[in-house]
Amino acid sequence: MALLEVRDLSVTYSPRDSAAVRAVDGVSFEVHDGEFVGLLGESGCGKSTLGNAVLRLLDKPAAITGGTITFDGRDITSTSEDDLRSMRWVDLSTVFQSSMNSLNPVITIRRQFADTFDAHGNGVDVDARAGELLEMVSLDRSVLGRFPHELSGGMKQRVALALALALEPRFVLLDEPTTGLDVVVQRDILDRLRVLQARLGFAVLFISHDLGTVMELADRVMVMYAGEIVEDQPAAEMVSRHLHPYSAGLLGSYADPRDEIVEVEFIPGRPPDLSQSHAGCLFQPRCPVAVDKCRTVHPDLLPAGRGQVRCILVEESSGGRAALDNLAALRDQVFAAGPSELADVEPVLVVDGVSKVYRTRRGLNTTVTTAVDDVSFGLRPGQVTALVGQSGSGKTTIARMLTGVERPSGGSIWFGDTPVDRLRRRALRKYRRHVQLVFQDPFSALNPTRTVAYALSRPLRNHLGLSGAEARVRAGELLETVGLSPAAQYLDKLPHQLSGGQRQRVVIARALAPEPEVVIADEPISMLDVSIRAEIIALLDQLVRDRGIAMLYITHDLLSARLLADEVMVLNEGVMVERGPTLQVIGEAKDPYTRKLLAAIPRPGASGTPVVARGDTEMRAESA
Amino acid sequence: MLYFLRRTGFFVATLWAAVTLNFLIPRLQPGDPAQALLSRLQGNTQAVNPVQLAAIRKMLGTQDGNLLSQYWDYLGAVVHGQFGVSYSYYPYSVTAMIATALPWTLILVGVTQIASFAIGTLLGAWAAYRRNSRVDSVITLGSTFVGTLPFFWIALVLIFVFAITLNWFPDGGGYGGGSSPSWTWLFFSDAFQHSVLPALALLITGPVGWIIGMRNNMVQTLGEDYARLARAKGLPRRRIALTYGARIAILPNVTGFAIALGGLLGGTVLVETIFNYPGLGRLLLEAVSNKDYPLMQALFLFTTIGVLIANFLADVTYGFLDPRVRRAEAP
Amino acid sequence: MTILWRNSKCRAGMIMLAAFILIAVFAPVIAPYGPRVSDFAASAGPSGAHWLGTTARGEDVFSQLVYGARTSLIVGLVAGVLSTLIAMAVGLTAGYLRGVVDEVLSFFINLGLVVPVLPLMVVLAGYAPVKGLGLIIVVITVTGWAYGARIKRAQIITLRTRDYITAAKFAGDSTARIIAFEIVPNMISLIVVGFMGAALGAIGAEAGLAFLGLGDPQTVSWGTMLNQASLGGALTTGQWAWLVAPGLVLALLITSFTLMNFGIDALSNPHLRED
Amino acid sequence: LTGCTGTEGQQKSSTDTGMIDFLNYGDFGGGTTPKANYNPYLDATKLSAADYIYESLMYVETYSCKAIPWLATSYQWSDPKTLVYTIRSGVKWNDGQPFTAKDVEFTFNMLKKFDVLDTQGVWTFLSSVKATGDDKVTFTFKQPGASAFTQVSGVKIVPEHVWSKVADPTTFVNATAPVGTGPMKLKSFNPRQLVVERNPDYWQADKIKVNELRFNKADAGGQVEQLKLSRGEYDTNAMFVQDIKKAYVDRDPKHHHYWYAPGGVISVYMNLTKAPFNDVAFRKALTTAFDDKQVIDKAQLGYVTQASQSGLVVPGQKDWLPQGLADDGRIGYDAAAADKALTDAGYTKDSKGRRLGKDGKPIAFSFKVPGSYVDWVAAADILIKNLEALGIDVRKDTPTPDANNQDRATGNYDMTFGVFGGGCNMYANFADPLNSARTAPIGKKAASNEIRWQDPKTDELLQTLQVSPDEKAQKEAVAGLVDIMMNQVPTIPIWYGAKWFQYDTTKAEGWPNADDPYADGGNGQVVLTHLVPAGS
Ligand SMILES: Nc1ncnc2c1ncn2[C@@H]1O[C@H](COP(=O)(O)OP(=O)(O)OP(=O)(O)O)[C@@H](O)[C@H]1O
Ligand SMILES: Nc1ncnc2c1ncn2[C@@H]1O[C@H](COP(=O)(O)OP(=O)(O)OP(=O)(O)O)[C@@H](O)[C@H]1O
Ligand SMILES: [Mg+2]
Ligand SMILES: [Mg+2]
Repeated sequence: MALLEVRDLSVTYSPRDSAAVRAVDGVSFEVHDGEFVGLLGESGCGKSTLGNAVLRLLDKPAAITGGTITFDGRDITSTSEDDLRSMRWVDLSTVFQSSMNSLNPVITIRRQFADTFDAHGNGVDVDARAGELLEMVSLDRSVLGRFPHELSGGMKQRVALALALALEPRFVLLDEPTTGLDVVVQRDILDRLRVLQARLGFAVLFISHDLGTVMELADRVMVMYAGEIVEDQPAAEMVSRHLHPYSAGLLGSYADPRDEIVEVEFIPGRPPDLSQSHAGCLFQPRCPVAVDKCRTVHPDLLPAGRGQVRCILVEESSGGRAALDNLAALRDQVFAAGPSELADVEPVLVVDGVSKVYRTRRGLNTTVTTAVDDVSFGLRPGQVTALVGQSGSGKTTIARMLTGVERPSGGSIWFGDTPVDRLRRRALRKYRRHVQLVFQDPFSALNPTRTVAYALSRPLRNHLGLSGAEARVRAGELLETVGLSPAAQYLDKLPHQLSGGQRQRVVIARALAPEPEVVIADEPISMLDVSIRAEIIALLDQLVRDRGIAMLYITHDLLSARLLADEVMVLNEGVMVERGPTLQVIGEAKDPYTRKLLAAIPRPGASGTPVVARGDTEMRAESA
Repeated sequence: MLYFLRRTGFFVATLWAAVTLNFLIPRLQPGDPAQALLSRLQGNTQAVNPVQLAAIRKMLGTQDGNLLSQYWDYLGAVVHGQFGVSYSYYPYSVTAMIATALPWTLILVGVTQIASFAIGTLLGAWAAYRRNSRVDSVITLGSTFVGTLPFFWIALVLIFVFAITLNWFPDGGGYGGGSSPSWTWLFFSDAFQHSVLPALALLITGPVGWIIGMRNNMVQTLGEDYARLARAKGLPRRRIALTYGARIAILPNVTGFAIALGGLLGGTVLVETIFNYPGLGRLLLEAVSNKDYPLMQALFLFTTIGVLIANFLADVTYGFLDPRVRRAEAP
Repeated sequence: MTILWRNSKCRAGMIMLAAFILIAVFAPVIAPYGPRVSDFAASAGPSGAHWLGTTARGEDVFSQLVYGARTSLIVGLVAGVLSTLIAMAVGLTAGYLRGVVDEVLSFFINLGLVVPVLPLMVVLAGYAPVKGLGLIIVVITVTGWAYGARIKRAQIITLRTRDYITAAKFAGDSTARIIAFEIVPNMISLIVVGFMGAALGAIGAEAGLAFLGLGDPQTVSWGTMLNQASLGGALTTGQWAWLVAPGLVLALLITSFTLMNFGIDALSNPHLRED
Repeated sequence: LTGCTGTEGQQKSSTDTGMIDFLNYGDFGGGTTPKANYNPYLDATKLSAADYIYESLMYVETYSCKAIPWLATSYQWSDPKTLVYTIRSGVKWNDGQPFTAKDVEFTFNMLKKFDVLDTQGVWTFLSSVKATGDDKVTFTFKQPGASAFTQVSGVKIVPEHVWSKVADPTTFVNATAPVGTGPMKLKSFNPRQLVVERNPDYWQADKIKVNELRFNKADAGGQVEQLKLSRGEYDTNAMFVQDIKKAYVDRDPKHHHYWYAPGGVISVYMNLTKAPFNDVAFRKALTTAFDDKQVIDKAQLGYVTQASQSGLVVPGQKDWLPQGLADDGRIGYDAAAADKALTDAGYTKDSKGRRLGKDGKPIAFSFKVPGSYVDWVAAADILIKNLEALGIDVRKDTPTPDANNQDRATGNYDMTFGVFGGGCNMYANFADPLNSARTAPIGKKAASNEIRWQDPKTDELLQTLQVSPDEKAQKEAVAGLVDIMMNQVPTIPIWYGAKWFQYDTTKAEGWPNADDPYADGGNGQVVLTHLVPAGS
């Protein structure tokens, strides 16, 4: 018998102000003792809702509207809160999506452990047991006496993990436990988790949209789409022999940057609106291989391969993979990057020995942070230079200095013969005609109260002096350029009426509006779903090549750097530790820090069949 | 340390501004304390006797000299805590008048403020804990309605019903004509009788703000991840409500409460006027209507200092209660 | 707007406020007599001719009540608008410019917060050379803007670091334009809530001051009615309607604002949405 | 419940002893937070007990202005500059010490030394005060001192043996066992209640039938006070009550009474420096323009009486009126007459019915009235209506009382209300509003002549009134002044301010009233000597 058994579970949000949303729809799955199950899916597909339902933590307006949840043979679908209490944490524990907020800010870590023990009548010595747990996640015992705000994000995350394991639960739900953390830290925590899981033998349901990680860690992977599970396969199987077109799309957007040739593909379109009912397959509108029948018949989750799949094509083809073979014919939605040569062009923007020192005063103490330390480089037309580094390494600071938001403490920046570091007001405004910024977060980069046309017309009117009507026409053209067509359909929309990918396109269009020579893109895709990332990268690449723009591409994601950049610079604590042609840096990293970054890249199926990861063995040894 | 200096600087600057405001406002306006005193005496139905007026004016020693030197003298007097002689209570000093009135205000309003806060916080927490239940609606809607009734009107109605119609409680004053302030049981029970209605009026309208504030804060904290995690951990409901809801939700209210306590005098004007309660608020209103500049200035200054100190304490308390602030504000 | 309408509390508030506004606008039509016409038998109880009786001066209480709505609404709206404007000007400037300007303006904001409002109000109202609605409005505005300014300053500090503000700078927009077109629209709900709060405070303050006798007895307002009812011995002559009615309508008007506030609060704070 | 003395108050006191146990009086002064203060010279802040503890040489009651012999049995003008009082013998201070002429000398010389205590300004007239014998005190004046008689007579006498030890009588609150000669002694005080008890050694103790007076703190004069009054919780009070008949008298018509004696003359002040008010004919025409009756009935709730144009308070001061003045100088409302008089004086109406000034422009001016004096505003409304009916355009201004006072003093007004007269000092009654020495140019504060009346004839008459000790000469001077009031119309009196006075005959009888106007209600000591237990 399975430890956790979910049958036909449905969860509906019925808010007062809007239509009901079926966030989880007829989901069934099992988790066995000691099993590590991954749950993948685009943002908003219902992963967290499903997790909360399993934990019976749904709050109004969400409610379980059908199905059963059985834990260790006991039906907990509608057990009362009071009866459930004894099971909580002893049987079912969890680490939430946002590690930052899941600890009570006003009591010490010790008390958060203590009340867990108290609640379950566990007469253990709190200090001893909690200390032990903290050590298990490589934290010092002294952390016990601290308050959450005195810990870094990674530390909080580890505390949350230790807390989740405090009562040696049989099942742990991890809901994107490492989002918002630095790649290296993230890696560290996940490695530790896997080790602990192997040692303590609890079962895990691991929710994430980070494909690589899930594939690498999990024994079995479930893929969710629009509230339904569309595929459920052992991890190794999923990597090499996934069956559902959506899984293929998801996996296609992932590749190993160390490969000679890196290809990513993307699924255009957005998930369906779950507040409406749809006939047929929910994925059909985005499915490249859909047939007529997909439009009318809703497929069931049926055994296929070594697991289950929800797809008519798979159902109908005997071997199961027939449908996917058709995909090969549709290669136009793929972005590929091979080895590239650095062309020798004069740089338009030259950074010469730039440093930035921040002084922060707290009370009488002054802390000096050297955010950027003697960095030099140049940006060349038609080329992308990637700036890679972990969080806090000074990437944004460099971007701010390049755009004149901040002045360097030392060194100089030249745009042609304009000294950027000395520009003020009017001159600065003029300079920004030539140097534009693409923002990281498309959700905050657009004013929620202003239309797309307004956002695009401002730079046109200010920098190019166009009239209102001209600007509107030009704005339309820009939208077409970034692939939003027909433009008329988007011009008068407000940001909240656009998807993330569409918003990011608007942001890019706005940066292009004044026809800049230099574009700085500060982590432009980190807030987007995996499936959209490739699409945006393709767009950026095309723009750079077509328009001869010099681009600084800031990221901590080596894969996108590999895809887009001609040249890569690695920044560590403000110092540039490595610089060179992309493939060279990634393939033959010399600096230990660069190697650490590379090691943090998950390698799905590393122990099994190397389907995606085909990096050199040396690297793999490093991470072990 | 620097933080402390900054606070002190702000404290002093605000005080100075208040003191100056205090000095200027009365002097910029027409009016004559002596005339005000005289008309308090005889109303507007008798002719003013110019000789008498001049004598009173002379007695009060209304200041002469240019504004600047007056200001300088005034600052000096304030620094030395000399507020002079009250005009309307000549020859009693301003300090004596404040000393007489202060205990009454402190006791009546202080106690009811604390009680309002306690009641409001408890009801608010209860409403949040039983969110969307009938208890919640009764508390929220009830307090909203009560909160909108004008305070002075409630007070009038209370007097009408309980003092005049039912004659259960005296209709005003701090104590009866038959007793006089002393440390006797009789006096205390008398004073208590007299404080019931004003206290009731304050208690009806007082908790409303705290109820709504507490409820909203707590609904929010109970929706936070840490509260959800507490539930997931299987903590008892009460414990979640207290440690994960109320404990955090109360923080903003505590600051508000300290500031409200500091603003105590302001809130007493109405209640003390209606109930003729011998406290600071009524003294202030009287000082204003009699143009008793010295008394008014002192009272105003007194309140400002009260509010400033309360603000200061609120900051400190907040730092003490909220560990997140504690570190940031440590020198 | 529709969200506001959908919220039942808010809807009730809007309907009530609309009713009050109609009454105020059409006061001359609704009120049977002028508010200061004193041609009737004094201190009469409610009757067919005088629904709520007459005052001790022989004025019709009901007519005063109807005209009083004008005063309350005017004070509420004008003082609300004025203090919101000041709060916005000060708060936005301080929050957006930072630096020395911020320090100076913040000092004034803090001063405004720290100086005890009611005593200051009493003092200002007591010493003003002229009385009347204008004065009350000024007094209430002078003492009431600081809180709104602080809130708005805090809000703009979080808004000014938003990416879209930086983006507007990159688009070459001027500071004034950024504040007016990028920031203010995003603060609308805050501004409206602030306005409602200020209006509400102003209505209550006007009534309170008038009740204390610091208003202008020539103005017909619910506060002066209460004041005159109290002085005029409404209870000794058994005219409960004269005393009760102004208090009740005042409560109703304030309730209407409070109810609307619920809806607007809920707009900006999803936690308060009824679910 | 200790707070409610109401039920006690209703009890009939025992008449067996021929004495009244106690009477409940109204407020005792001293503001909302009263502090003990029985210094009789601190007019503005002393508590009422002082009025029953200290006495003066003569008691000038304020209704008909008779000077009743009090601590002095008689007085004599030996010459216009010398006044000799004969002191009553056998009077004792309430601490047992005898009262002597020395005490009188001491008292006056103390006032000389501490001039802020001299609130009646007696030392502006006096040059010396001496005890000239055991029972004689001689007052010497700088000039003929007739006009200072009421002031000098009214000064409260204090015991030398107590006050000579007081270092600074200007800040002396006299809080413990104040020593005086009066009918009452201090019994107890707390901020809510002040009690004085009968002084058995009082020189006219046989006339005092009340054992105790209890003054009760009036609480802001609002609702609650009126209610207490109507319930009979006060035996006497002096407060304004809306609709006194319904609220008070009707509650117990047998025992509840009121008598509002006339006080100051409330009149229309015109700025005499401006046209058209500088024209006698215009002013005179206005005397019939105002509907006094309506003002009295509507604005003043019928509590007051119409004022005589003479400037005197009738009927109290009727004796001073010259013979043959119709209706004691009251000029009735006659709009037609006013209209005719105006037209005759050259103020014609234009085709639109607007009254034109001498300059040919429509007459327009403002009427200033303190906005917070509700009854005055109501009165002003009526007067304005009257003026408008005559085609004059009048705008109402309602500044604060302070601003109004200031504007009136500096002459910054067209028309406004002013109060004058009503006192017992005829000289002051007329000199305050009419003496050219007491005015000032526009823009400067006038001492008391705010209408800015400047007339040599008036000054001359005032001079006579001031110096002549002879009653006949005084009456002639007053007649001259009355004539000026009637014919030159410097101001237009409208009504007499009422002296509020309510009384309850349940326990005590003998209160003054219109039928027995031996004094107005404000003369506490005189009234006290008339009170007897009810039914006796
Ligand atoms: N309070 C709510 N009211 C209405 N709909 C909601 C609410 N919360 C979530 N939803 C809807 O439920 C669906 C599933 O949300 P859920 O949070 O489970 O997604 P997720 O897969 O965890 O996404 P993410 O990766 O972004 O965390 C979404 O489409 C969302 O719009
Ligand atoms: N205004 C500032 N004042 C003080 N220190 C600052 C400031 N801005 C940045 N820093 C510090 O400078 C260092 C570099 O910050 P920066 O934002 O450039 O890093 P980053 O590489 O962009 O990080 P991330 O990947 O998280 O965006 C950090 O240690 C940061 O704390
Ligand atoms: Mg989620
Ligand atoms: Mg950054």
